[in-house]
Order: sequence, then C-alpha cells, then structure tokens
Amino acid sequence: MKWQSVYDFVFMNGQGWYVWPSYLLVAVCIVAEIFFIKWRDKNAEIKFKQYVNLKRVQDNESEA
Amino acid sequence: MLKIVFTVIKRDLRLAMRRRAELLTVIFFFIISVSLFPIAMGPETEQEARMLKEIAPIIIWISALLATMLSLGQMFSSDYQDGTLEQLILIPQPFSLIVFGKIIAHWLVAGLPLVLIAPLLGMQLGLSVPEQLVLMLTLLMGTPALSLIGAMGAGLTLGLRNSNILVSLLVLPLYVPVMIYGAGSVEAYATGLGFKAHMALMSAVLLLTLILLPWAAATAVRISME
Amino acid sequence: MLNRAFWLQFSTPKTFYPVAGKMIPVFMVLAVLSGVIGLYLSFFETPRVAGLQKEAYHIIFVHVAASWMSMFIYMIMGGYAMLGFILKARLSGMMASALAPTGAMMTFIALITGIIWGRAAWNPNFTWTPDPRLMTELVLFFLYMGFILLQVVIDDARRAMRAGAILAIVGVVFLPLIFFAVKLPTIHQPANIRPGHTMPVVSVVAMLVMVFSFWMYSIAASLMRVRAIMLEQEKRTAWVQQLLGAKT
Amino acid sequence: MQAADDPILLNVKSLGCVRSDRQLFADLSFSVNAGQAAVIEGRNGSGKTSLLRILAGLSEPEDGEVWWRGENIYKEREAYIRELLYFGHLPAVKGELTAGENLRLSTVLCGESKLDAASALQEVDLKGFEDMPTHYLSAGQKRRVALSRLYCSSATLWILDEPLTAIDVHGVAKIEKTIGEHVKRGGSVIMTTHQSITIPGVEIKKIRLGATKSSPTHA
Repeated sequence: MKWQSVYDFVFMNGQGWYVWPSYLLVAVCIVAEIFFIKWRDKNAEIKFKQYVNLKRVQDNESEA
Repeated sequence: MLKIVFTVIKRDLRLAMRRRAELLTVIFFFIISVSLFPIAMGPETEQEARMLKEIAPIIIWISALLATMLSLGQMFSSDYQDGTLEQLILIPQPFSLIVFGKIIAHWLVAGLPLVLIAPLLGMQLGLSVPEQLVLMLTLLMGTPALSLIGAMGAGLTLGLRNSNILVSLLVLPLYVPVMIYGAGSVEAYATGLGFKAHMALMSAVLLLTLILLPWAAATAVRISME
Repeated sequence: MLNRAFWLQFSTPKTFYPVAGKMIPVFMVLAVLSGVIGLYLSFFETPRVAGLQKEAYHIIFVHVAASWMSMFIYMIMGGYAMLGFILKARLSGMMASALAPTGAMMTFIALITGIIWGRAAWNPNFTWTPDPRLMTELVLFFLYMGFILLQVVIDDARRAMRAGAILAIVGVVFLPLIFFAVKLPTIHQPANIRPGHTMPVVSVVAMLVMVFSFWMYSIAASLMRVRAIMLEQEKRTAWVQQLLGAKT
Repeated sequence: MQAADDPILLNVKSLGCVRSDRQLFADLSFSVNAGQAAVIEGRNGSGKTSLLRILAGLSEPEDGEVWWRGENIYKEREAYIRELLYFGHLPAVKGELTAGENLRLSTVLCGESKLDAASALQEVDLKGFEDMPTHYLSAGQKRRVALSRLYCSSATLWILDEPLTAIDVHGVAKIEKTIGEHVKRGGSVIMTTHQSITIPGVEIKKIRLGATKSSPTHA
C-alpha cells in the first residue's frame, strides 16, 4: 500500500486540492452528458407527437 | 475554363466599384483597429515603444483577420438575396470555377488593399523598412488563404440567422495557422532567425487551401441553396 | 456471420436503431469495468513520485485519456462525415453529429485538467497559453463548437448534415496544420515546459486502461445520442411511427 | 437508352420531396415532350417552387430521378444546363448594374446569345432604359428585365417560376405569345402560374401537386 493513511490518500501532500477537483470535473461532465442525452431522447418523443398532430391537421386540411 | 473565371472576376469587381462604401468600410476598419493599439497603450517610455514594436506584426495580422471576416458577408449574400446566385449555379461550367472567380475578386477588393496599407500602419507601430517588407510579403501570401477559407464559411452560413457571428466561429479557428506563420515570420526575421521556414509553411498552407477550398466553398454554397 | 446481411444492419437507421440499443449496455459495462481497474491501478499501484512531479501526476491519467479521445473523435467524426457525404448515407452523417458533443466534452476535460495539472506540478502561476498541446486543445474545442452550432442553427436536417460534413472534412485537413503551427517554436516560447521523465510500467498500463475506458464510454454515449438523433430526423418514416406510435 | 427521335425530352421518375419533415409530394412521375408546355398546379406550399428547383438541378430530390434526353441530369449536368433556362421567383437582376449590363452579363456567362441586349429590351418594352441602373426601376420593370432573357436564350427547356407576377395585361399577352413561339419551334416549357394562361394553338399539359395524400415513405 503506497498510502500511509486515509488522510494521506485524500490530502496527497497538499496536491489533493488539485487532483480531486480534476476527477470531480470528469464525473460532473460525464453525468451531465448522460443527462443531456436522456433529455434529448425524451424531447425527440415529444417532438414526434407534435409532428404527428401537426400532420393530422394538415392532412385534414388538404382533404377538405 | 479561364474565360469564365475572368468574367466572374470582372463582374464582381464592377459590382464592388458600384458600392465603394462597403469596400472603404473594411479598409477603414483595418486602419482604425490597428491604430487603437498605440492609442490604448500610449507608448511614452522606450520600453513601451519596444513592446509595441514587438507585437506590431500580431496587431496587424489580427486586425487583418477581423477585417477579412467583416467583408465575408458580401461575398455571396447579395447574389443570394436577388436570385443571381441561382443563375450562377446554372452556368454550364463547373461551379467551383465560378466560386474561385468570386474568391479572387473578394481578395482583390478586400485582401489586396490590406496588404498595400500595412506598411503605413507598420510605420506607425515602429517597424523598420525591411520588417515591413517581410510583413507585406506574408500578408500577400496569407490574405488569399483568408479569402479562400472565409468563402467556405460564408457559403455554409448563407441565409442563416446571425450568419455574421456564426461565420467568425467557423472560420477563426481555421485562420490560426495562417496567423501564426504570418506574424511569426516577421518576428523570426526581427530576431535574426530568418523567415524562410515560416514562409515555406505559409506557402504550403496557401497551396492546400487553393486545392481544397474552392471545391469546399462551392459545395457549401450549393448545399445552402437547396 | 461476417456476411452482407450482418453489415447491412449497421447501415440504415431502421435496422441500426435496435442494434445500437443492444450495443450500448455492452460498451457501458466495459467502460465502467476498465474505469474502475484504471483508477485502482493509478491510485494504488503506481509508485509515489517525489520531487517535481509530486502527487498531482494522478491527474494525467484522465488528462491524457481525454486529450487522446478529443483528437481521435474528431478524426472519426471527419471520417463519418466524409463517408456520409460521398455515399449520401444518412446514418454516417448522424454518427458524425452524435460524436461531436462527446468530443467537445473530452476536449473540455483535457483543457481544464491540463491547466490544473500545470498549476499543480510546476508552479501556481502557470499560464497555460504557451503550452502547445493545450493551445491545440483550445482550437479543437472551437472547431467542435463551430460544428455543433452550425448544425443547431440550420433547420433543415439534410442541409445541416451536409454543411456539417464540409466543415468537418476541412477541419480534419486543417487539424494537423493547426497542431504544427502552434508547436512551431518562437522566441517567446520555452522549448518544452513538460519535464521529460520515464514512466514506470504500471503507470503506462494504468493510462492505457483509462484510455480504453474513455473510448468505450465515448462509443456508448454517441450510440445513445445517435438513437435520439435518429428519432428526431426520421419522424416521417414508418419505423419511427411504429416504434413511437406503439408507446403513445 | 432511348432512340434519338424520341419526343420525350424530360422524364421525371417517381420524384419525392421533403422539406423540414414534410412530405411535399411523393412518387411524382410525368414527362414533357418536345413542343409541349406544362403548367404545374397546386396551392401555396404544395411544393411547386421546390419541384421546379429540383427539375433545374438546384436541389436534390429525396427520392426519384430526373432524366433529360435519356440521361440522368446529375450525371450529365453540364449538357443539361446548356439547354436549360431557369427563371426563378427572384428576378436575378442586380440593382447596381444597368438593364443592359444585367442582360449582357447573364448571356455572356451562359454562353451565346441569339439577340443583342438592346433589341431584347425592346421586346419587353424597356427601350431607352438600357443605361439605367435597375434599382431605379419598378418591380414590374425589373421582372421584365429578367424576362428579356427569354429572347436572348437559345435553350430548349424553359423552366419558369411565376413569370407573370407583377406584369401588366399587355405584358402577359406578349409573354404568352413568346412561350407559344418557343413551343412551336420544338422547345419545351414547364411553368407555374397563379393566373390562367392561354396560348393559342398550344395544348397545355397540367400537372397537379398535392392531390395525393402524404404517406410515410419506407426507409
């Protein structure tokens, strides 16, 4: 084990201030990206419903 | 082949002469933006003057990039708005030749004047005569590349909302190598390193843009016209 | 298995949609597994470094992985764009658009972790601007943003695909030029501010495992995104209407 | 391949057009012979202009092909364009140039001209306006400058998008006559118009858009 204690692992001779925020950034970015993709997926379904409704209206119009 | 290019150049030059104001705007923008630096710095001490001289090529190059950017809108948009661009596409010649003609005309109107004015502005910033000649040479080789790359950006954003802002985002990253070689060669010359390497790289960039970008710009315009 | 029918299911949105759905969990699991292994190796198995590098060197495992992916994804994106443009294959264009945001995110991570690392490892007043690799990352970030915004602004899906393709193709050609130009030594620039050092084998392995993990994640994320893009753009086709019509 | 004496000039094969997720038309097929005039009919937004732009090779259809003299127009683009005159809904007249310059430029760019600019402008009753920058002209006069191209062109196929807009009664009769002459010479015309058009001695083929209900395509 290269770390003497949990404190040593977290603090890393003061370099923890740089290391952990970097990893936090990566985690935040990944979570945000997946969230945005899910949101886009939901949005695509909503847009599809809007499209179907709009098309129904247009088709009725062209029949009339 | 060449005849169509010349006809297009002549046409665009005539149109540019009929609206001189736009051309003058670009040139004055270039002059003002370069002049703002010494005004803002107020080089009173010798050290400040030396610093200004050191960044002079960078100032002139960045101003040239921005001035070119300003003039890109004119390249296709007026032809797009009155329907002439459709007719230009329907000329029985490769469309990239016609676009190439338009790019050359754009350079003659918006690029060449910058090259010619640059020494005057360089003087203002304290560049020596040989340095100014090197600067002119780099601008002479760099500004056509700017017009070529810009034509693609103008073509891609044709008819879009906020196209002027978007075009800068598309085109500025691609201007980076031209700018670095251009400003770098003057710097290299001033420090006695010789500017041959920079010029060789600059000509490589110019050659590459000459091969690739007339096609890219023509395709971009055709895509935007659909 | 490697016959025509097998490859065809990767070529049209209709057939690729379910295939992609099955592939996503596989790549996600691979990404998480290799990520855990990579992090374990980098945090617990690598030797402690004394002196200049200090513990901040734990940052490089994500920094290097992200910068590799940022370049790599742009190349792949350009390849898909070119393929889609030449063959008029819609799916290729969609893959290019799906890769761009992931690539931009990787570039962003590489840029920020690079700055943090520079500050931690060399000096707190580290300015990242003279560092050629970070500068290239910045330009790359602008290239990604240009591509994404161009496609967002264009309403017509087909025009957006093809305009993006042109930009990506030119961008791929220019990327080496930009990289080379930024690296060009000038008088203002220190020759190389990254101290050379030989890395222990464990560190190299840990880094490669992290690159693999990021790679798998990028594939999973872009497959997820391409599925959403397919739904957005194929609204009028029968298969989307069947798929989404069943749900409503 | 078709025989050389085949009267079919333009052959449209199961064309489909999509604009911002809307199927404007699908599976549209028709042909235009030499010496035939065709009018595209349909309401606003039914895709008339889109169809003409596809026929002119300006935009690509979603499905289907357009053939000219037995060749695909995308494969033999230059040969097709050489025989084509396209008149779009924008007049393609540059305000900074004079009427004469406008006309001369478009003929120089497109190849040879049958008629000199002065006589062509006389045909559209714009004699004397030759040296006037066109931004001084009225909308109708600008359209007429654009229409003067019809008299210079030696193209076989005319594609005209709303050529009669902003033209007075006298002008309309004149254009109808010109189209009639072109058709009788063995040329073809495809046009859209909101007005009814009558050309003595020429049967006009009508192509209706938007009659079929839009159906999902199978992709």
